[in-house]
Amino acid sequence: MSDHLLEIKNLKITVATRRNVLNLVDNLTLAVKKGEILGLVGESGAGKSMTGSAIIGLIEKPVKISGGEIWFKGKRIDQHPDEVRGHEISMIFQDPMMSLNPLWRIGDQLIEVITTHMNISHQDAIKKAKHCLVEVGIDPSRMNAYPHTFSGGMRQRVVIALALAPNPSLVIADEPTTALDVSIQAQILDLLKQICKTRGTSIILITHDMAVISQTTDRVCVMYSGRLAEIGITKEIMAHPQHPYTKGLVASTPQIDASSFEKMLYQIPGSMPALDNIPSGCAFHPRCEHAHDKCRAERPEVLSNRAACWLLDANEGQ
Amino acid sequence: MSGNAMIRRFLKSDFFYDFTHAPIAVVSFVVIMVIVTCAIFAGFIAPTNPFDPSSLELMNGFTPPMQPNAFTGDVFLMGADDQGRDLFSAILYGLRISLFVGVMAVILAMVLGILLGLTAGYVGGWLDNLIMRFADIQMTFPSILIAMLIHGVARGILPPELRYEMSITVLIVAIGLSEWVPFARTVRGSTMVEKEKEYVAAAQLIGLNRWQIMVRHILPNVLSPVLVIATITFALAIIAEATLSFLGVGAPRTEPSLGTLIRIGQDFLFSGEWWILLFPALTLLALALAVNLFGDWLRDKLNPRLK
Amino acid sequence: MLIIILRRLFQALLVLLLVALISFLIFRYVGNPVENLLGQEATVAQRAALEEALGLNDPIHEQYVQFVWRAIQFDFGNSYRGALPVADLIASRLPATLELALTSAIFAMVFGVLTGIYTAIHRGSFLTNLILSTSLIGVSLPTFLIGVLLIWFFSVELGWLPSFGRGEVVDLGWWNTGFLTASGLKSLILPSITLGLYQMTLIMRLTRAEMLEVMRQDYIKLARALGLSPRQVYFSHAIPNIMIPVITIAGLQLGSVVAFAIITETVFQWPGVGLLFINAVYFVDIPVMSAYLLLVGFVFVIINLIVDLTYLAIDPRLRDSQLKQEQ
Amino acid sequence: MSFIIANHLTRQYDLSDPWIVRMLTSNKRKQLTAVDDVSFSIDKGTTYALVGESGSGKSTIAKMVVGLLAPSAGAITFDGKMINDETISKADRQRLRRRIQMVFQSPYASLNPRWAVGDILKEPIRAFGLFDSRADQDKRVNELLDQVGLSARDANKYPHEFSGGQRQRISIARALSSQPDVIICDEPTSALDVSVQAQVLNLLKTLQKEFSLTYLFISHDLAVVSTMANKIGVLNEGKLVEEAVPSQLFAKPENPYTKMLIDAVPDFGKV
Repeated sequence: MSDHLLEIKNLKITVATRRNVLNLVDNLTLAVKKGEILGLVGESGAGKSMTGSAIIGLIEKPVKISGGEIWFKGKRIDQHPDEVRGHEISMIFQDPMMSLNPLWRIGDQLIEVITTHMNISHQDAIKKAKHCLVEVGIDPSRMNAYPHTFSGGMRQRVVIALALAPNPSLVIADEPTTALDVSIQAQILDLLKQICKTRGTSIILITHDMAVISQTTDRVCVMYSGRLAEIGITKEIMAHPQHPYTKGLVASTPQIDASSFEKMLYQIPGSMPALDNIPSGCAFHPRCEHAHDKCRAERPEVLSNRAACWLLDANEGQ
Repeated sequence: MSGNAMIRRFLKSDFFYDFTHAPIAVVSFVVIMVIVTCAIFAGFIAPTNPFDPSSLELMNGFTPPMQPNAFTGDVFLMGADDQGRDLFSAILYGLRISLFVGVMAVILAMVLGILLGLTAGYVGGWLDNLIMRFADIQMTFPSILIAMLIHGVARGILPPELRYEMSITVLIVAIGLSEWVPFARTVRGSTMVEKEKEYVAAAQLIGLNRWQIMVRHILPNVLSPVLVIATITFALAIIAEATLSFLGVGAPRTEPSLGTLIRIGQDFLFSGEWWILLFPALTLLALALAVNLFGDWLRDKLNPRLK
Repeated sequence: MLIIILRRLFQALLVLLLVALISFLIFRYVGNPVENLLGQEATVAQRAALEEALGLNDPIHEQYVQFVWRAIQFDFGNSYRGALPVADLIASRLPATLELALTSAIFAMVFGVLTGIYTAIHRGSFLTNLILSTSLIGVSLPTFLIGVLLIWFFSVELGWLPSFGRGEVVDLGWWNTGFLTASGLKSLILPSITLGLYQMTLIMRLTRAEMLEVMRQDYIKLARALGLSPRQVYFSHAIPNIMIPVITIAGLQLGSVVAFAIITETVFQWPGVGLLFINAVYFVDIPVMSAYLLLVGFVFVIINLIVDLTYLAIDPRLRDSQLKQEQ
Repeated sequence: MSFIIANHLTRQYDLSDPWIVRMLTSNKRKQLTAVDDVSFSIDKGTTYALVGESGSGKSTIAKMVVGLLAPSAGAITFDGKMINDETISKADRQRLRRRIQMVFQSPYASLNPRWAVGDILKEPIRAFGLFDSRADQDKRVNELLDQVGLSARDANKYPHEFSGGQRQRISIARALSSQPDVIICDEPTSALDVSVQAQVLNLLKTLQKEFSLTYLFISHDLAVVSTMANKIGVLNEGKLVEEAVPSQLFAKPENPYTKMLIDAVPDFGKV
């Protein structure tokens, strides 16, 4: 187990509304290895961002972690996230236009983060800050510039530099390219891959885009209605998805394909269940064409270390 | 939709659920209702008619609450003022005037504010600039000053014999005109947000004109903040009425509003007749506080971000 | 940056001219200067002569220009009562109002911002709820009633503080101040609290709302995700970002303190311009009313200019005139 | 035969400072050209897609085609008639409007939250005077709901009771309610989840066949466009840099910008 940097065991995140308690994340178990990019993919309401916030301890009332454990480098951190936040685990967010304090020079924002987490002199902090900017591809002479003078893509680079400054071993990237144009998205994803490779930093990439996942991540975890649907090596999952939901996701993602406009896209019927109305048994069963009685009655476990689906059970039995 | 269905819908709504589960909201709502009912039925509840000079017995002047008067033996629940007027009755009748002025002033401010705000926000351009610059300037002058100015101007224009008769109308106009700005600003702000939304573009696509879009599509969507402001402005208007009456430019002494009663009471506070000030003041506080609490709850409810 | 300042100055000028127009219209049409100056027994010829002398027969826009020109030279005509020059009346009473307004403005600003930030940071705590509910009682009581109650408690019952007037005043020639004597300072306490309380509540609520709004921003989320301490998050990231809206509204509120002083001055018999105005309204003394209006407009414009300059100091985005093109 | 022709379409925005500031600083007038001399034509019953990143001017073109925005220069012809013609009569303009409708990007902002779905769908029917009696209007609403895969009961519900995908269906039903010939689809699925996106795209295709609709499809997503369009125009900073049928565009992009755009699209095949 030593190659596991982060382990989440049976994580449960709930929010109490006035009428009932909703499960945002329900019994999620997964692990992140050292130096890998793990994709967390799912549609809106799948609980992927919540999971990210839970790891870094940014869950706020009325949402709370009501069960499970989070272990980081052999230490349990769900009770004391402050000890690792920023220093060991860092996070970047979706909208780079809003992520930087508009009143501060970017250099000062970097230096603040560096001096907070590292016991070094101001001079060294400046050096370190410049180094970080170079690493993300920004001219260090722009240390004294204010955020509003940067474009969206450049701001996301600054945010990445901020996250990397204290040399964390895990960065959680929550939809880091969703607000950006495709051409910029490609650059930012390349930057993340490069950081993972050169620094050995593990990255959790949260996204709704299967294509981004397939191009960027080593392993992927597919979530549905706050639950784990399927987890495994990205290439294998893309080529041979086991869970019907993953299959549907892969098949319904449009591809550049000159001939495809003659055909209909594959479509998953229905829509994601509302949080206060999650179906019994497997949450996906009303939208699944293979669903049988057991799917309606019992919640599937993760089978073959891969997918939470009773169909796998049937396949194994054969 | 039929009225019944609307009511059922309302009873099932989150809004109603939250209301019944917020003790402060319920209590303040009940307090407002009780006060309003008392004011409306003052004629049945009040033991005397305080506006009728012939019913006043000067001997009853300064009778403390719940103590028989030394000369006449009359007992007053809340005491009597210098004229021998029953304070309890005076407060009930005074409430009527205060509430009437408050409601009418809010309606005036609201209509004016919605009209100007909607136009400024939707039409934009120089009209928007003109309206909002004017609002900016007016905002700098506290509403009391504006109201006094309007009052002063009205006194200058109206012939002296009409001043007295028109005093309530002048109060309403003065307070109403001084409180339209918050309505206009809010409505303009929401209108500018709403008009960029695509349902407005969809309405333009089917050839609706400006006014149809403003009234049918945008107006219903900018009303909920107006409700909050109306509530808070109502409290402000009652306080403004009291203040103006206190300053001597409001309701006349013969038909006193709450503010006039407090003004009378202030003269006697330092000589020991505390009840003449205290009871009207407490009534005013209870009413304004209840309205403010309800408005506060309403704001949190309709704008959950500010919780 | 220069452009912004110039533009602001230009707007300020427009505002002043507009206020001047309103006060001119009141001056010209509401009162009847001739009747007021001559009384009702004057002959037609006398009236005509005075109308001519006052320029009342000139075209209206020329009269307006004349009015503005005289106002620039601090000539607001004579008060109908006592026939003293309005400018002298106001000048003799302005120090009292300005000292009162300044004291209560500082009081309102300091306590308003502090409690606003406190109640936003410690959401739901006992003290927060106490402050918030007390403030609601504060806005539900008319200012004059608060003044009356303060007098009753601190002056009548306890006898600690004077109940009216400015106390001893030191005359500095062009200014008379109550700041320099013990009785002057003591006299300031109750009126300043009375005047500042309402503004304080408004500033507190605004600060709190802005603070809560800023705390929802992504850059605060990022600052927390980067492991900065709550102290750093609040003081170096959140609070600077609420300063612009807070200064804007606070500035406007403080501007209105001068005008709001009317009520407080009445309650405490404070010899300022507010009391002058109140009496002007009673006696329909139009020149005083219109001059007072101009004065309040002028204070507003000055405060607005200061507020705008503070923006530039706080927000780098506004210092860059290129910004607008980018967004 | 070209159904819609856009001829040298240009749209400029005036970003100049007010004149007084220009006088003081001797700055020149500034113009932002959002759409720069764009020409294209769409055949009846086909889908023409405009692709571009943010700021490419694609939404501005959409607005000009439906007549929400007037071009600074150039013209749009629809079925032989000029759109944005100031001289045409009110009745003619209304007739034109009926034939060109639009589906918007945001499933949340495009439906008036205070209106029941039935009323939302009836508004165009009434505005264009399509059915006079209430009964006929109700019947038409049910028919529309059925066409987009919703049920007749949904007419009494309000937009907030629907999911994003369902709202987009309502939006499509509203566009269909005036029986148009052309529908402008402005990023109709970019706010939707993938699984729902597929449903909406398929629905658009089905409806196109059924009613021989002509689509102008605006999108930033080349992958989505490739599944929808007969012809694709690539926009960059207001200019139409390349126009081709999909097979040609994806196989042999000629313009370097197009090439860069295609390369940047993440793709399962490139793992």
